[in-house]
Amino acid sequence: MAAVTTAERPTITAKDFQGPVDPDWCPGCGDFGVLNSLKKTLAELGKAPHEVITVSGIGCSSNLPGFIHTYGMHTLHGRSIPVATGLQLANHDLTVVVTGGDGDGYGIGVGHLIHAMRRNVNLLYIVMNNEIYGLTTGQTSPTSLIGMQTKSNPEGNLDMPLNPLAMAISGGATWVGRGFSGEPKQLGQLMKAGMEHNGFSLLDVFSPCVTYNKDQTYPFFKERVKKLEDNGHDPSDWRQALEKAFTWSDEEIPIGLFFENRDRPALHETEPVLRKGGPLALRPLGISPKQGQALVDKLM
Amino acid sequence: MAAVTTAERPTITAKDFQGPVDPDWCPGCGDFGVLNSLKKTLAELGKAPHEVITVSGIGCSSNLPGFIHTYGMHTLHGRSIPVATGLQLANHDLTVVVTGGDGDGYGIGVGHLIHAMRRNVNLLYIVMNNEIYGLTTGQTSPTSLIGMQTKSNPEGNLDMPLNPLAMAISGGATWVGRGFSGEPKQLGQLMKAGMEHNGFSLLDVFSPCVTYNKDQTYPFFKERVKKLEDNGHDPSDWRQALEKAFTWSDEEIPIGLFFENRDRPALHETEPVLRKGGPLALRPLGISPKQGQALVDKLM
Amino acid sequence: MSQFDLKIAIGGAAGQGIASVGNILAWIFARRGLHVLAYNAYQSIIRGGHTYLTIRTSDDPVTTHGDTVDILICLNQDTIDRHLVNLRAGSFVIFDEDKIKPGDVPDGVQVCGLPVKDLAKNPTNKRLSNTIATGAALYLAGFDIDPLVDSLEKQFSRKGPEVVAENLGSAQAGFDFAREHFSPLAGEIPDKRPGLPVISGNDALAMGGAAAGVKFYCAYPMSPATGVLHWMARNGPDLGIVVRQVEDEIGVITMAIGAAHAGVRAMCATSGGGFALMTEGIGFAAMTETPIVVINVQRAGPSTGVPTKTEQGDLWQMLGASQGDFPRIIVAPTDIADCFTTIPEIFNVADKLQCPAMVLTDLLISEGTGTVDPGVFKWDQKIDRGELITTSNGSNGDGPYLRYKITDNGISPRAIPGLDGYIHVAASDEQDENSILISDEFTNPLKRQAMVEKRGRKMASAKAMIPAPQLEGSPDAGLTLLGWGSTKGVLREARALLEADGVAANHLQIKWMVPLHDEEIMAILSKSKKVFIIENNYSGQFARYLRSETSFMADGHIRKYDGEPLQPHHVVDGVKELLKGESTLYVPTHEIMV
Amino acid sequence: MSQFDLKIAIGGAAGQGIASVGNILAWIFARRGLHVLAYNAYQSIIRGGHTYLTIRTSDDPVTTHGDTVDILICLNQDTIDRHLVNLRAGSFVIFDEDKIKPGDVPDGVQVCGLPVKDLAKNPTNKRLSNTIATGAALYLAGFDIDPLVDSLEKQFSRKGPEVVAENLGSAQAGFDFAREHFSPLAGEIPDKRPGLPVISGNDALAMGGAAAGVKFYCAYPMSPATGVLHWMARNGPDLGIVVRQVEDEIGVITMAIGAAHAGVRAMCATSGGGFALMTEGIGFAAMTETPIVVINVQRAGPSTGVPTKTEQGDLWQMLGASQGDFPRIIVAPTDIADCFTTIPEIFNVADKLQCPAMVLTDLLISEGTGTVDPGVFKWDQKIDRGELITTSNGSNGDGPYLRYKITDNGISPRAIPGLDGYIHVAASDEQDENSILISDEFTNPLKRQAMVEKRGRKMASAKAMIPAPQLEGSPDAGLTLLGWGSTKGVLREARALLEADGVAANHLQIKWMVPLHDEEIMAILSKSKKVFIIENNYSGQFARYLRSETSFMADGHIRKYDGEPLQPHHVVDGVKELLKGESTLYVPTHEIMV
Ligand SMILES: Cc1ncc(C[n+]2csc(CCOP(=O)(O)OP(=O)(O)O)c2C)c(N)n1
Ligand SMILES: Cc1ncc(C[n+]2csc(CCOP(=O)(O)OP(=O)(O)O)c2C)c(N)n1
Ligand code: SF4
Ligand code: SF4
Ligand SMILES: [Mg+2]
Ligand SMILES: [Mg+2]
Repeated sequence: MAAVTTAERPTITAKDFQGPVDPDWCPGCGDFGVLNSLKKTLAELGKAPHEVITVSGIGCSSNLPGFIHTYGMHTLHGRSIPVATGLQLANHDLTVVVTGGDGDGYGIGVGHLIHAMRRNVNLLYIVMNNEIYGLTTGQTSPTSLIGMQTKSNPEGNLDMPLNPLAMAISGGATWVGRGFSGEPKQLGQLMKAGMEHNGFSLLDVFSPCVTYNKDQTYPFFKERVKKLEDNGHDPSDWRQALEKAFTWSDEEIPIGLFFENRDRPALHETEPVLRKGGPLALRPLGISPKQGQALVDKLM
Repeated sequence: MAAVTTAERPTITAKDFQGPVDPDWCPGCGDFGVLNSLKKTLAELGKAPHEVITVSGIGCSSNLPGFIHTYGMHTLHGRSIPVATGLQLANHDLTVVVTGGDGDGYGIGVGHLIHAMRRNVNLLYIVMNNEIYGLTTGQTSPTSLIGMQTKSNPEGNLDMPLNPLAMAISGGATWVGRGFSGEPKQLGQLMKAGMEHNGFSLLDVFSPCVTYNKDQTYPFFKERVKKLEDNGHDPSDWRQALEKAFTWSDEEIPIGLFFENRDRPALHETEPVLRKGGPLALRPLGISPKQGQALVDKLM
Repeated sequence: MSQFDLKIAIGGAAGQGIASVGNILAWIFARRGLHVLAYNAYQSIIRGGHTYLTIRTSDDPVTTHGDTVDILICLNQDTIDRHLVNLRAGSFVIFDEDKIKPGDVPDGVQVCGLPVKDLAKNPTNKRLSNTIATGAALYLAGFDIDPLVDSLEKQFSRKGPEVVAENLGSAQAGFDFAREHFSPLAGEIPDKRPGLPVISGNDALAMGGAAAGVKFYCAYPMSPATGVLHWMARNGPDLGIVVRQVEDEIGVITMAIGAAHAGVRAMCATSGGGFALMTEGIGFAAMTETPIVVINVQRAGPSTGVPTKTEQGDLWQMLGASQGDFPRIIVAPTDIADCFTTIPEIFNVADKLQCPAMVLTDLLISEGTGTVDPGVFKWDQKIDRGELITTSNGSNGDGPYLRYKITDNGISPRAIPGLDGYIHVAASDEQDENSILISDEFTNPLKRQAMVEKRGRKMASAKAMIPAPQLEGSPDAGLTLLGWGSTKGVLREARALLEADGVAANHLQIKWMVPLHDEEIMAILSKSKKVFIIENNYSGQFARYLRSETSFMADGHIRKYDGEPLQPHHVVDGVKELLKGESTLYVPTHEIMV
Repeated sequence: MSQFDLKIAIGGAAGQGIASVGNILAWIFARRGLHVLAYNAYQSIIRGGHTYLTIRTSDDPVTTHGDTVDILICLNQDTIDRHLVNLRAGSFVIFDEDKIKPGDVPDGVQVCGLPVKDLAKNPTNKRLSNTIATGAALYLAGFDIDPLVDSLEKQFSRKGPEVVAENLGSAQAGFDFAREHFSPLAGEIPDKRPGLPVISGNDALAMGGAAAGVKFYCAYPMSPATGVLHWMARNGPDLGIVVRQVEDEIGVITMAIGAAHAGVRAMCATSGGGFALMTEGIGFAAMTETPIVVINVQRAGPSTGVPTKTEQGDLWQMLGASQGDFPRIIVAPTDIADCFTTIPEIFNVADKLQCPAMVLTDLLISEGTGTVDPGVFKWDQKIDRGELITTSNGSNGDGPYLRYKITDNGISPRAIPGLDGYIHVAASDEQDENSILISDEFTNPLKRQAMVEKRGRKMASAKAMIPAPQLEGSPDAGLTLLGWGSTKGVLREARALLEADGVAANHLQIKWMVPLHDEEIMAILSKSKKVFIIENNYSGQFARYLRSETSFMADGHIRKYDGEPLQPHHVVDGVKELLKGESTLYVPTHEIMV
């Protein structure tokens, strides 16, 4: 990989991240806003497309890697996080952005998420949370509210919704934010901060499904979201962050940076093999005959 | 199932729950204390052995159903919770007690746990938390502390431990407690309260592995545990509960009932088919020709 | 073959209302007592892309969507660009001439451009163009307008009289325009009233579950199996079926096993990827001897593959699901009606053998929609739960209850939890007759061997529980078309076409895959000079499996793995090609660009 | 067969230090340059129960733990009760006569009760009884005490001189007691110094990984595969191998795939139940064309089964893992040394074919321990990464980079992420050459067909990459013993025993399961009048698979599925029984109660 310093680089714009095909999302889908903000943010950070890899699961939102010009891995439903962990540990020079949906990340994939947060893998995880399963045409998701009627719950959902921010903050994530695709400026700022954070960053994004979710719509959020930064929230205050994570009312649904812990090193900085030396993927293969002989000697 | 009222019953004692074989746990294993308390508690509650089913995953702790005289299901590693959910919904007259280990429940099985708590399935889940994988001879578990040396981490564990109580309290569990197998009286009281609670009860138990965990030993806990009830803790106070869940120091590791919410109905009380009528397993099979014809008519 | 055989195709983008045009037509045909089959070639996209629905109707049962199209309705330019070339002389193409240009028209195809702007009764309602086209199509097909009027009234009545009026007026305008410019397709349309029910394979599976006495259904959404969940969610509460959406497929199967262990009949459905996650659970059900029915609706793999396309690519996954040797049942329903019938059948086998039972179907019949003989829907099914103990005798008379009692046929009486006198533990570990583990302290090779054999013996009685496959056509035809599962219809039609072309053939379709009636099958095949195996996959999964059981090697293979189903002419062409003896494999090329 | 062939068994409860006695003996034998093989029949229990370790040593390579025992060391009453009956005349039984009563002693067995209380140099150290027994055993085996002294000094030196002294004294006391009361086994003990390395199959797999250039190893603990994780965790940091314990097996395989996609060689190991959870990931690797090596160390199933017992029961799980058709490699190493050798071999194949590759081994050889020829450990392995692009050319010269380029051999150059000029997306959905999905908007049956065929073509070159199986013994023997994987040693020894009994046989052992050298195998088998297939499972998984590929039906089968490995006499007895022609299946009974 040629070492190009930022100074020598041609200026990078959002256009450089223009994907090979236009998104096939429904017109008006919240995911467009996320994609646009992501392209802008990467350009702002001066990343070259080949330095970035977007990793996703399966779902409408998880189709994102196909719509952006970066490396990409479009994995299995619910498995983006372990795949991205393997990628990041094998090449910690890459900027790893994981994108997916609420079903993918908080439903089938929630076990991996819990453990990845504990490990503080250095990546930004953007969850396009539309409180519904979009791609499978509208079933209850783990973030669907109680009473919501969907194809899998025509009589209304009975299960308490999962609170991803509270889960992350109490589960040890070192960076936790929430955006809204109807607030692109703040969304971009959050993406930027999340990518700059050294460790696991969870960015939950209200990204309305205009086709299947008739409850949590753009107007629903427009009326309710309040920016944390407008209300003097201190993201280093863990208790306050948790308090805000539980705030959900017709008057206020907070968005912004909830919590940040800058003190914990990322996994690749503590892992014995990775803490010294460059990306694993670029190291020479195999072990030396001397090392090998030492292993055999131990067997005698 | 013959309806026997408690009055007619012969007195039940812990002996009635004596299992067919003696536990093959290592002498001194914390799990003995859990088993004894469980047998006593069931007797105290006047349960007849056939009214109870113990469900487990795989692990030393998960061998418990083989050592107690109740119905039992010894399932797959990490899958006790969904199996128990199916059992409970299919027969909500059964007393369902799930027993397992920290690896089983907080590692491979944590996704199911998160979702079961949201659903408020009526069962008591006892996790014998020894901060280690016992049955597989001593690897790091999700509750192993940072720096702990195990066979899978000879250089010391790098991952932040999972905090099961905080996860449960912030994740919507309606009853959350922690016991210690070295405090059998309180442990019994907690089991009783957990079984009496109508909804999902998570009881984390410090149950030392005397063979593989040389860090979190009996003396380690004996010196540190403090009973919540001795310090005026109010389990209905959600914030205080969370505060206590994060308390872990050489001076205080709290045990007792952390949190309880009596207001939420259990899943079988809201589920449309179950909220009226007896256990599903005892209802007649099939649908009536009239119902069937109505379904066919809809297709014309 | 029947006299009356009409094929209509409708193409457009997702979100343009194609399904609704298809539903109206299907309802009209079915109400007249005609048989209908519809197949939708769609994409994993909510709006846009290309969707192509084929609907075929006849007075004879329709078993495939056929080879040709009589009337093509194009809702966008893309459709006409893709499909016009495949039309043959005498057929019609219908489209909105204000928006769509037909380009080169094959000889003899009648071009029916509709001046939609002029014909639409309300210019702001874009969907009226579909109604106009439907009216025109109906005229061209030789129908009168009345059933369309009924259908539109039914469909739009809750939207108010204005909407009804503008739809009726537009339908009439389309109908009249066609009448003024064209003469309809020749031939009398039979009237076979009363009507027939129309259903999808997924709905039939779900209804079969209701008939079988399923009381617990749980699932995680996955195309093309989601329809079963939707039916269950809609109807479960009324029918006393608990329906739960679970967090993943591992949770699904283990929850279903828990419910089954408690004594209810439990079912779940998924597709290949979800089934992969369930495989550990299949072994768990086998070891605890819990009867459970799992449906795998196959789609084109590997991995996420092509989620909206069909394939028969999961047979080996089902054969090999989970570690170790254990009894399992695998059945592949052969058409939509059979989806219903199979479920009560397999539940009885599963209950009697106390083992996991799997239904292997595919997108073709699960998402296909068609009429079925109403007699198929039997609600007084024989429910045989085998040796199930559901009432307590206070305490078990003859000594201690042995859950895994070693018996001659391998079947041990199964008591549900909650009964006095039958306490036992069901474990995923190897256990003794009395359900004490022999994996830990009490390992014992002799007991272990006995338990493996006990479970294995259950399969000995399995074959007698299910019917052997039956040959269709003359045993002396000399050539056998051999298929399995969903391809029954296409092979049946291909055989008829071949015979019309002077190629004699008979046809054997396998439904019960495990156990396989190897002897009966070999007795049939040994009478044929040539056997061709036709399947919807790349590697010949059935051919390989059949060979593993019988050593049988077919003389030729027709395999298709492009995501689209086999059409009759693919088989006919393949058979003729293979008969030349130059190769043993024929892979048809799908001509329709969907 | 060799002159010197000594078999010692040690039995007791878990936690009594059996492994440590075994290790001392193995070290002593190996240091003398003798070959050693040890097999531990243990239970899934940390303390208590019954553990029975067999250790065999010879100047010839030892490939099975044999049929008989020369010296039985009993650490508890249970052991003598179980195993004394199986001793034959001339053998010794050693035990603490203060605690253990021998009961009925078979004729000719020499009873060596040790007065441990008197002989122990420190009455509070309970483990000294093991040391005393080891001393006695060594005398009876015909060794002198020196190597035991060395070994004990080495083992106890860090516990201080007192512990060393009491161990040495006790060992000497045991040795002397035996000398005073018994004459040792006859025969000269060869001296073949320098010594040989002793290793378990699991450690050999891990070391093979290091030699192959594995840089990322992740796993979830599962018996009997955990040893690989432990070796990696111990040695990884020094060798530059990142080792991660993951939350479950789904995380394991997907994490390994992520790392492999980034460009490192990644490996993981599990057992059947964990592999079941990995199957969806296998298909994902296939679709993204990511090379990955997954080891399945089989144990007795189904389900949790008997975690500490061996079986060859997962072949069909591996064959059928994941939905759809795709290229896969499956290899079954044939002995401990082969565990090492196989890993670099299969990584080269996986890298060249860009597909999932699976190693199918079992508890027998993975947890078995033995000496191997030190020449096996090659550290200058040829590492062939196939068409892998790891450096950037700034921008890809000849047009856009096509990750899934359609080529004649199906192999498309693979660029690792991070390179300028090679941007692409690897998807689990079906994709076009340029990695744009054809599962959504751009579905296209022709492209789909082409991609399936492209992947499928990779298998065409696979066979040439791996060696065909070789027959051992005379091609004209008339009888072939056919086995696969771990049973090589026992079949080899059985063949020798049969020949000694006048039954001529040759032996074919299959290592590479997929692809299978069907033609080469059939060429060999067609020369035999009779072929018997021997495997460690109930249903004849290999026999069925071989038949699916070749139509071949063996003349007889020997199958064992009680959790314990086949012993040579089981095969010998089975062959003789089958040769009578009265039945085609022989199931040996395991005589040793472990
Ligand atoms: C193992 C498995 N199970 C189920 C599916 C089907 N599936 C695809 S996407 C999806 C849910 C999508 O919901 P979400 O993650 O919220 O994404 P959205 O479409 O709403 O953006 C499901 C269930 C699958 N692909 N794989
Ligand atoms: C799918 C699967 N993976 C791995 C295992 C192996 N395994 C058995 S128990 C266990 C961990 C036990 O740890 P824990 O749950 O904490 O129980 P403990 O033994 O400590 O009581 C593991 C990894 C398994 N049985 N199944
Ligand atoms: S279905 Fe919903 S989530 Fe999917 S693309 Fe359409 S609007 Fe977006
Ligand atoms: S290994 Fe640990 S957890 Fe298991 S029985 Fe022994 S002490 Fe208990
Ligand atoms: Mg969603
Ligand atoms: Mg544990």
